Amino acid sequence: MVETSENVQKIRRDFPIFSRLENGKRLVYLDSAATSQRPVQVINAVRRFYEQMNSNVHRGLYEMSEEATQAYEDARSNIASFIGAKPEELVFTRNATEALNLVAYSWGRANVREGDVIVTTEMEHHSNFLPWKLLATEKNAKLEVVKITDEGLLDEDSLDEKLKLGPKIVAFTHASNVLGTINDAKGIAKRVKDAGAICVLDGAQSVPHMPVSVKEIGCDFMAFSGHKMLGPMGIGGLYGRYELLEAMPPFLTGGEMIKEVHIGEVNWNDVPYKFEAGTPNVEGAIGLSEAVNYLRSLGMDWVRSHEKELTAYALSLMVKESSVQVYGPLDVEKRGGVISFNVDGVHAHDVAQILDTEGIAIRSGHHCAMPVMDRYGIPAAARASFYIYNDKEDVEALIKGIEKVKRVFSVE
Amino acid sequence: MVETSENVQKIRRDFPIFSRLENGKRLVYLDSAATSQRPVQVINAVRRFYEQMNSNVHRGLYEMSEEATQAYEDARSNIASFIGAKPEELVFTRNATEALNLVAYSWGRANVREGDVIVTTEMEHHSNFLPWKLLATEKNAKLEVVKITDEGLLDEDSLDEKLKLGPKIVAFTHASNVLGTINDAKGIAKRVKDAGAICVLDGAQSVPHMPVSVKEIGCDFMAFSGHKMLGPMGIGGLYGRYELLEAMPPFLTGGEMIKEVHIGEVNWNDVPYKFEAGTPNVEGAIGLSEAVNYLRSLGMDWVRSHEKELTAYALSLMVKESSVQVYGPLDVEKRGGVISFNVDGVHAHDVAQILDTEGIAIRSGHHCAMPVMDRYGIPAAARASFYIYNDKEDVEALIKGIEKVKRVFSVE
Amino acid sequence: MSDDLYRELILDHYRHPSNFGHLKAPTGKYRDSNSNCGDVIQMEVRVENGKIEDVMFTGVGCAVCIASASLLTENVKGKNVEKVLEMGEPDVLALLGLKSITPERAKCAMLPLKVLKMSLLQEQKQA
Amino acid sequence: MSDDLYRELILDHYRHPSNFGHLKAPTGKYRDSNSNCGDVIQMEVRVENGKIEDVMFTGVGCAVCIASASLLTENVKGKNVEKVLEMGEPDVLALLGLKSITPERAKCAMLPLKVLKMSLLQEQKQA
Ligand SMILES: Cc1ncc(COP(=O)(O)O)c(C=O)c1O
Ligand SMILES: Cc1ncc(COP(=O)(O)O)c(C=O)c1O
Repeated sequence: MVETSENVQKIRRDFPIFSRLENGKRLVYLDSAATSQRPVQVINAVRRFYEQMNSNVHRGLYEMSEEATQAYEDARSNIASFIGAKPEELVFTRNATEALNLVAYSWGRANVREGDVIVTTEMEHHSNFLPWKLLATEKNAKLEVVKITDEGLLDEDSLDEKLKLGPKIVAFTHASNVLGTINDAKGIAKRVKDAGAICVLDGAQSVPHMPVSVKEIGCDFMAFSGHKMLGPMGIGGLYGRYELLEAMPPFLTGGEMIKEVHIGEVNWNDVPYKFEAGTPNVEGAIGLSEAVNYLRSLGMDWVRSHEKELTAYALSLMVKESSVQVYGPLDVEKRGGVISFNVDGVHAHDVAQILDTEGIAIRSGHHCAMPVMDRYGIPAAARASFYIYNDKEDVEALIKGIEKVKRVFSVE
Repeated sequence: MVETSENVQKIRRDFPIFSRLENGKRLVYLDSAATSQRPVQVINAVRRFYEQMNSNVHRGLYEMSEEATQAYEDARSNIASFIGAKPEELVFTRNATEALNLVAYSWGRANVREGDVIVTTEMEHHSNFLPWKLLATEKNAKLEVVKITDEGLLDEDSLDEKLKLGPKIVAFTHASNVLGTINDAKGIAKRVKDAGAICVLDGAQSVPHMPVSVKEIGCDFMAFSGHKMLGPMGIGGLYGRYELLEAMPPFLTGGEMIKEVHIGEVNWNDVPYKFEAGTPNVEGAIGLSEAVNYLRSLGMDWVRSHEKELTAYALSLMVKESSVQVYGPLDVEKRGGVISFNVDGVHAHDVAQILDTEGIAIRSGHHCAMPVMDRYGIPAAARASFYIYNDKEDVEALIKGIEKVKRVFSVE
Repeated sequence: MSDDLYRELILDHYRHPSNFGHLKAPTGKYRDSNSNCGDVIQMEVRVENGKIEDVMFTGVGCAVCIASASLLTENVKGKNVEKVLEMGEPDVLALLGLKSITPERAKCAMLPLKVLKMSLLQEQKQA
Repeated sequence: MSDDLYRELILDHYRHPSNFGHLKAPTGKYRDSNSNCGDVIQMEVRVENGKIEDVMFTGVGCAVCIASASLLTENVKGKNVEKVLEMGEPDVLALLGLKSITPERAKCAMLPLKVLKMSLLQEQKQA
């Protein structure tokens, strides 16, 4: 306990944002599921790039451009190894959303035919729902949606039923950004593969928070975002199994992604460059690589267990409040550090706004997951989410903030 | 003359990169057409964002997130006004390449039919060529390519001929990244509109270097990249005429770009958010806005005239060398500060490599414009390009470097 | 500022909104939502001779949004359509008794007026 | 380092490459290019009994690329196919008389070996 808090104090010193006051109070940042904060190591890595070797990659023969290219490719290798992939299996994208769209556009358009089945789940972020919905509409394919249980777990029977339809693609999230639910990615991936489908994993909420290896999981594609894992905005990644990437048509076209273009004829570049059209976000990749180093130095096992501890503590306090509804599983083995809740008779916006007056930053709304909201029949929820720089004091501040909400709205 | 050089000295002090030594020599950076350098003002704006208000936009009610949202939207207004557009007509993209692909995927897929004609030119960067080629292939439409003259200008007769075919789309570059040619965007746009086509302008090489107003030009779409105009990598923009953006289907789908998603039904968000799926590159937009402020403080008229002066000086020296072939128009009224050349019997790589030993950074290769290379029957060219931080000394260093190339390869 | 938002006026109208429900014979009707927040408002109006004879709303939203809808419907009853189409953020803030509002919360406060205007425009189109 | 690249050996082979041209009856043939630089190399080989009987190349490229192709074709004539398939960057650098090379230039230097190997593999597939 004490040990943890000292660790967190040490970590916080690496994050300049925590010297900011929020509404005149110490910043209690409980919105890392939306975007994380950046440590000084990442900020400096980006600045160093600007100041020392800023130049375009892959095309320059001068020293500085060679350095930039090297740094960019080193970043790729480093980030790839962090998720258990080979460098050539990691395509840099803007964010998880673009990564998922890439799969839907490139693999999807090339492989899905009329009448085919695409499976996603009720638990998905819009980014892992809409690309499949559009693909299905365009191809006259069927979109099937796996149900979730009242507890907030994927419904096993519903999954089985959908797999029996012989789907082409099954897309599901590793960890839910609303319910916190952590799905058994490895187990599901195996069932998906056995059913003969391509398995697409949304790792946006898992890669930042626990050890994740695509090789171990056995998925075909995985998307993630840098800004949720201490990295810069504007950079994310798509893991794709090499054979699949090889066989796929390109998505965006332009500079960098071709070998030869003549007016009549085009030869695409090798994987992964085939999917990186135009000048990439080099500084973003370098910043994300530094973020990965930071996480590695903490150890992803520590990250997971630290968040588990905070989540357990928060849940134990929140379930005591009869006027507070908490969504998602209560067992911390099955969930990550994302807690969505509502206070009876108070809209989530108002919860967030009142917490802000106490310096506590949480999110409210539908969290880009309206199907989940529909499932629970609520228009919105407040959401607190934890990361490496949070501690029990933050949890206690949250609970006190909720008391204030109840006072203002005279909730019993 | 002297005035200019003092200006440049002052400008250079804002760019930390110029304290770098390249191969032990003062860095002579002549590769801004690939990517520009960043002034300390931009670097600091990005760092300030990280340190003071880093949070996700549009979804947070707490103070910091409101600040980030405000800064992001202020950046949009500022950059939009810089190109003569309204804020809601500016979609943030990763780069010019993504912007052009967005038009080809969204407007193109919705409007181009079998047998339609799409026009582009021999002068284009692959980013303004391949998206149209793919669209044409997919839709069984015809891709027609406007020729260029030996001098490196768009061939007026060829353009007329293509316009007579009644094209749906005409895509052309404002300024060539190989030949330096500046096209009369306004005049061509008028002819394109008169022919009933949609006019797509590639502003990647014009927006950084001269005053550009989409309203004045009258194009329907324009693409540009932040990293070529003192801004960060990973951020660029698409201008689109409001009515067109309104009517277009979305391109990438996911968070931020919808109003409501239920399993059966989706309502898209308003323009421009409809086209910005997922977490945007907020810090990139803020950095680019600062870059725009920097350019504005110099004045785009000054930027253009400064580069004109350098280009005229460089051309006057280079045409004297009989063993040096320069491509593109020689009249500086018709061209920007990009000079592609070859030294007889020496491959462009070797030119670049030898210049690097003198601390001079130029680019060599096909510059992602292979059709231009084909047009002149050359496999590659060396390219020097100027920007605000270059001066006559840099031009002289280039000429001296070329002398060394000739010595090493014993060129007469 | 934020604490201001939760004064009695707003809380009262949130807990007990006026004109909440449906109209018998609306001449115009419109529904819209705020992206990224889940506020949804529907307005139903009955216009006669260019005057708002009656107006009711339904929806879900935060205190600011619901209070704004409640106060707005009270305010516009009997008003000329033209007058209502001219209303803007200052008018809504005045109704709510607020001096200023942050951009995100402004979206909540302004949704009812936006939807009301659309319902009036629809009404006119049909007429 | 860069100045090293332009020593006489490389410049000589660039100006007067060996084995430049086409083979009469190639058993294997392959062409590839470096993205983003414009180097193109085509190799034509005649393999008999697992041995490279003859090899010629055509293409355009920088001094390093052309010299590498020239020195490589000289070196592999008469060699066993297996031996050639085992060659790598150190072998090419040794042929060029270079101790090290930057990654971008390595692509130029290695293109001929890459293309040669592909022409051999193609040969084997057909056999
Ligand atoms: C004329 C032109 N168009 C488009 C592009 C593509 O820009 P980006 O790589 O930033 O997408 C470039 C950049 O090289 C260019 O010069
Ligand atoms: C589960 C999940 N998937 C996908 C995304 C999309 O991430 P991004 O906005 O970075 O593309 C998010 C982010 O909110 C998420 O939580």
